[in-house]
Amino acid sequence: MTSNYAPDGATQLEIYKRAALLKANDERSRKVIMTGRLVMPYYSYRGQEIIPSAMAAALTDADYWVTIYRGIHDMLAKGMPLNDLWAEIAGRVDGTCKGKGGPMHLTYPKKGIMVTTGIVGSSMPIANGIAWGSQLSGNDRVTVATFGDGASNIGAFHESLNLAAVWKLPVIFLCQNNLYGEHTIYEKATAAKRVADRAAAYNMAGVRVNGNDPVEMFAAAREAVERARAGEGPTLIEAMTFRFHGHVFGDADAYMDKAQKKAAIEADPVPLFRARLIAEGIASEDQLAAIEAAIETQIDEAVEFALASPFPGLEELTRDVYAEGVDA
Amino acid sequence: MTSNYAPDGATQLEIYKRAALLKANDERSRKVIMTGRLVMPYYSYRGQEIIPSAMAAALTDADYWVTIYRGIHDMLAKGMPLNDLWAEIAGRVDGTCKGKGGPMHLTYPKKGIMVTTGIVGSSMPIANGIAWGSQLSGNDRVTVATFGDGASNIGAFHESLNLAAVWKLPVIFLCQNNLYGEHTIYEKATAAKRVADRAAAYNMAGVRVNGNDPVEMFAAAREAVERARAGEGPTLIEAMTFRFHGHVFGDADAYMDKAQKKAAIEADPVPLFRARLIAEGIASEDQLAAIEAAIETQIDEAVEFALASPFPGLEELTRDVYAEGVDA
Amino acid sequence: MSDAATQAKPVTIVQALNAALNDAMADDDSILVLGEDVADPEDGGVVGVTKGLSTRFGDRRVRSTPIAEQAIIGAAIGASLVGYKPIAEIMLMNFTTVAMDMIVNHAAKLRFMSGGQTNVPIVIRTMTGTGMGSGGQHCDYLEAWFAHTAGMKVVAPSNPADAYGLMRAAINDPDPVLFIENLPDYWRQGEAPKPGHVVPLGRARVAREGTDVTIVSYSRVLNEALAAVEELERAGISAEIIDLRTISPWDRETVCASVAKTARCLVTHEAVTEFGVGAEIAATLHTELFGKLKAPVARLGAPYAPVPFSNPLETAYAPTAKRIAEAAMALVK
Amino acid sequence: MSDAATQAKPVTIVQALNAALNDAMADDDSILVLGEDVADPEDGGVVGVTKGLSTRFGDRRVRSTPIAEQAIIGAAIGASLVGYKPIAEIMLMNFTTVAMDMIVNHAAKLRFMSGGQTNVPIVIRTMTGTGMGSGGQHCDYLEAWFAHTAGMKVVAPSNPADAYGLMRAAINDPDPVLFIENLPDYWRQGEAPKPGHVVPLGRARVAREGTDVTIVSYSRVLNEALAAVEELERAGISAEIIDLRTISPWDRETVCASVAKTARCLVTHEAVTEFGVGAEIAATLHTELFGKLKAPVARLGAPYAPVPFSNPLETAYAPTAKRIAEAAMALVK
Ligand SMILES: Cc1ncc(C[n+]2csc(CCOP(=O)(O)OP(=O)(O)O)c2C)c(N)n1
Ligand SMILES: Cc1ncc(C[n+]2csc(CCOP(=O)(O)OP(=O)(O)O)c2C)c(N)n1
Ligand SMILES: [Mg+2]
Ligand SMILES: [Mg+2]
Repeated sequence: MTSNYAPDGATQLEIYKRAALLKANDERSRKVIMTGRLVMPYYSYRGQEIIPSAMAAALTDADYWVTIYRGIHDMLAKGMPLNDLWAEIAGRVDGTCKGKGGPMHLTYPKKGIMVTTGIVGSSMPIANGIAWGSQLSGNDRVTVATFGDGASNIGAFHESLNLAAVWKLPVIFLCQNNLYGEHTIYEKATAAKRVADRAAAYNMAGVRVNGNDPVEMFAAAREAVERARAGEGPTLIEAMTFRFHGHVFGDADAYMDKAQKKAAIEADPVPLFRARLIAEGIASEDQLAAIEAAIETQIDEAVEFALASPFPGLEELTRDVYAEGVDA
Repeated sequence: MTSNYAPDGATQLEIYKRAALLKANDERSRKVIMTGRLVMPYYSYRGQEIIPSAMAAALTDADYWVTIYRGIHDMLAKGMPLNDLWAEIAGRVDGTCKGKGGPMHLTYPKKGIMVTTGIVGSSMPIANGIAWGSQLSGNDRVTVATFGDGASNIGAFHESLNLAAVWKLPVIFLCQNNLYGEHTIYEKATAAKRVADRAAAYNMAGVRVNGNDPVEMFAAAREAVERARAGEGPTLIEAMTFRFHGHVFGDADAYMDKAQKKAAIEADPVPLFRARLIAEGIASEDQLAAIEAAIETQIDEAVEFALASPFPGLEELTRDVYAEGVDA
Repeated sequence: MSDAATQAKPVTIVQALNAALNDAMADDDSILVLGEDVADPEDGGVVGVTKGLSTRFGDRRVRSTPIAEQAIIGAAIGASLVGYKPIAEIMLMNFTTVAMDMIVNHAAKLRFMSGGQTNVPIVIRTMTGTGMGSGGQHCDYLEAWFAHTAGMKVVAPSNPADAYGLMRAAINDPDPVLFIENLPDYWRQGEAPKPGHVVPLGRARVAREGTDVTIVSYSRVLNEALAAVEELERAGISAEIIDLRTISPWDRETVCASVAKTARCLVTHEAVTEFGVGAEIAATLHTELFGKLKAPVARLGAPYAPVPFSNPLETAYAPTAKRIAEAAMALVK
Repeated sequence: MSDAATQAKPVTIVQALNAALNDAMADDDSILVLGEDVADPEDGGVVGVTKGLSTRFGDRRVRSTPIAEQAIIGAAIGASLVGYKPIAEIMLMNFTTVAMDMIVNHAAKLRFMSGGQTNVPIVIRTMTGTGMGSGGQHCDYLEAWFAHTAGMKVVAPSNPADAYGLMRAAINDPDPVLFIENLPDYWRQGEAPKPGHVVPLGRARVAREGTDVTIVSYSRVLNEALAAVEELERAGISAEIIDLRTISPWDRETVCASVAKTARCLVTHEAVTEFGVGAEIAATLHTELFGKLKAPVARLGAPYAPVPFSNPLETAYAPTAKRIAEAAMALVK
């Protein structure tokens, strides 16, 4: 990666703040579900925190993001407020979607979080359209579409990357390669050695990076964002990472290689990053401890806020199907 | 291309016989439609004859082929009898499909012509399944899927090539690149410089050849067939060619580059091939003239046979929806 | 072509649609057109509905696309989320099958799933219909699928004026609209619409008043129903013809009022009868008018079969004026 | 697990399906299984329906696939054209939207378009259903789309014995069958099917005899209907419950005979009511039994809306025993 895109200390601290929030939020989510306080299909992103934290640090609030069922890390990194998030996954009326969307369909346009989809591959065609809008308006907003390694084998991936390249759209295809698609290991599903290699099929810039390395990940993000803003078209970033837990909460992950998993967890990117920030004097232990404590408090408040929020009324069952008050 | 796959004289003559048949059949089809003796949507393949003629010469009757709406050249090359073909496109009961399929759905399993689809991209997923069957049975049958350059941008292409590569299927993806997808020129729709370049995204052997050159085309076909029979997996062949007429009969082709079209027609591959066969002493003028005369007679007979054949009875309207006599 | 809309002489449905697109795009810069071959370098569409638009409004607003329907609908959805009103063309209705995820799981649901934060004001234009000898994969009427999909609106005009007015309404609508155009009827002539003419969605039209039997239809078959009127007259039967125009949400009031008057109803469409639109209308009428009908609601659609190629079979596949007249007579006698 | 089929003690639908697949694959080497995560290295399916199959029958006959539904159905179709009988899994019914072209334009039509030269003996297994809090894109019942598609058969069992018997029949069938499994009901216990037990397609089952009202349903909601019987009894209403089992082609005879007896009918399913399966059944009953019904056929489905996430909304979305009882009472009084 071109190192002139490396993040300075302040930026690294920004990235860490996000990563710490994401990690704490995932741990809390699993605890809350484990203790039965909330019931929902939960797709843990534990282990993948650095990717959206670094990506978001290269964006502004005005930029757009389209994510997937395993996307709460993306949304928090992009700025979705904890209260709105927790109230939504609790199915409450104060949630971003009044409780109607849930964890797989969280939406928060105020921060550019336009769509969360539960369909593999479907973040990409829609991201293209948002980017087309930016291209038409002449604003310099960038659109990020996240998806997984398994999604790189579905038709929508191909159609989307081809169209984005032909139309030179300001879009970034961010593949979070955690080596598994549900229970299937990468090699068994994907003919390409690297997802990034597929960019060549579209004459598109493509790069594989260590998504768990904030410096490398930020540099790739920054370069892609500059390319998009400069009108030079899309980028495919394959960010290598690992999913610490099963596909969905409750999945015993018998299919995962134990040694591989153990090694990945030992190399947990968030504490490693934390240690390095201190070692390099970018932040002090106390500083980071204070940040983390503040995060815990915010999450406490968000969980309480969510559980105190009322459920939507039954009238919501048939509301928002069509616009209200529109003829027919 | 590895020249040790070059066709000998006898093989070249075989290829020419097919090409001459295809060319004559297209010319006759357009004449019959022009004069109103038959009414159908007709997708002329004039200019693309060498591709299936050479491909079929590298196959046996037992091999399979899945083709598309612009596929009558493929079928004739693979051995569909003229009478069955003409009766079908005339909608008569003696047609391959009793007149129920028509030009876009001609089917002739006796010669391995398993499916003709009118949906762009859809020949490929089905071809994989046929090839999977060969792999399971341990027979050495190869399956060819033909499609166009435009089809290389649709999702089914991507899903199919990936699956074929991961499963090492004995299938050949034969892209007939005639530079246009309906009215759209290649560059405007396709981000890849060459369709063949896309094979790399699947770790698949991929080659672009001059599809109008029988020697080059045959060599590529032969190599791909050997690879498939040897259990070494799929091949993507991009055969460059040109569509002499509009997308469908009646299309004024105002969108086509006149000079480009003129040049292509001047380089008509069939007469060029014919001249070379004579120049190289592979065949004599008389020999070829006799072959061509015989072809005209066969087509005369087929057209008459077709027009003399009765239309299917109305009971066929609801027949073949489900198997007959099956409970429910 | 846009001035076709103001001509006194009759126009075709192609001309009316082209005028609607021209007039709408001239009124509102946020309207976009995308699809295969829609721009002028690609001939302005395979039938010419979008001819002239890219020349007039520029190739940024009117874009030909690769053959990639998921990408087409996805691009329309995305642009609609950020202030544009895209009109996406899926050339033939059978090709919606490769874009159903984008249409059904996304376009139709984003408003609801986002709790009303976002909406998808797109129009999906698509053509279909038997009569051109194109066989099993190019002529299906699949409107029942989309009518069964909460969040989608489904429209199918039968004449140039409605084509214009419904297109203007569909473009104005804040939710996704599937706009069905009949291929063989594209060149049907009819009264020229006034510029700006809008036909509200969800409102049927009494195409012809009558007293003995109500015939409900839409798209091309509506014209077959109108063509059956004379033969019915000769048989002494006065038929009221209702053009549904919007299939979902459909105009229950107008249809029920008519059948309340005639006490007999035939619903006819080109789609397969089983599980088709006619079933919903029949079930509703029998409920709304229980005990008041003189005969069960009759349904005349295509037989339970794919579309055949052979001309005599294709001709026998979709309802014709003759078969509609027969079915109506059977209801009355 | 296959011996579950012979156990005297009750089995779950998951066990019954697993037994059906085991027994069928043991009987016939041409049967294949493919889909995402279906093989044992991938846990034998996300719910375990295919557990043990790849270990017992080999990873050539039981293959996990990439996430590529068009490729999955295409592979099944192709293999079926050359003598195999593939059982393809589309994990959730909403994901059929990315494979509709393969299912509708190809699997359903190849027999007809080839004039009977080829046929597509495949089974497409898919699960769906509300009750797990998965929101708008994972729970839809889309059976009406496929029932409207000529050439497809559509099956939806409600108990372990039928799940086994219908699966065996679907595998034996020479044409494509969509096999719908309900997710929350997977673990429902029921009588263990006898090995080799076959439930013919197209035959409904009178799940409970009654005299005052007929309730027609299928899949999970059928069990809600059975649960409503008691409350109806208390209200002095004797309900006859019909499990449709096969949605297309459906058993008109059995349903009509029952309603001819009770003169009242409620059709209930989890799909949206509008343009749903209930419409076809209601329209047919009103025609077959015109003038003989004591009340219009009632339809109870989901409201016209996507599936909501919030638990109280999701609970209010699909028909429950309570709402079924209320609807049936409203019919009778
Ligand atoms: C079209 C479609 N097919 C199947 C599924 C079921 N499914 C949900 S997540 C998933 C795995 C996706 O793997 P990957 O793309 O690597 O993303 P990850 O979950 O690892 O982040 C599958 C198969 C789906 N949601 N959509
Ligand atoms: C899914 C789908 N979209 C659109 C069409 C309409 N269509 C038929 S042929 C064609 C062009 C295909 O171009 P190409 O793949 O290059 O094949 P060619 O016709 O040039 O042989 C299009 C767009 C279709 N049949 N199927
Ligand atoms: Mg993954
Ligand atoms: Mg082409």
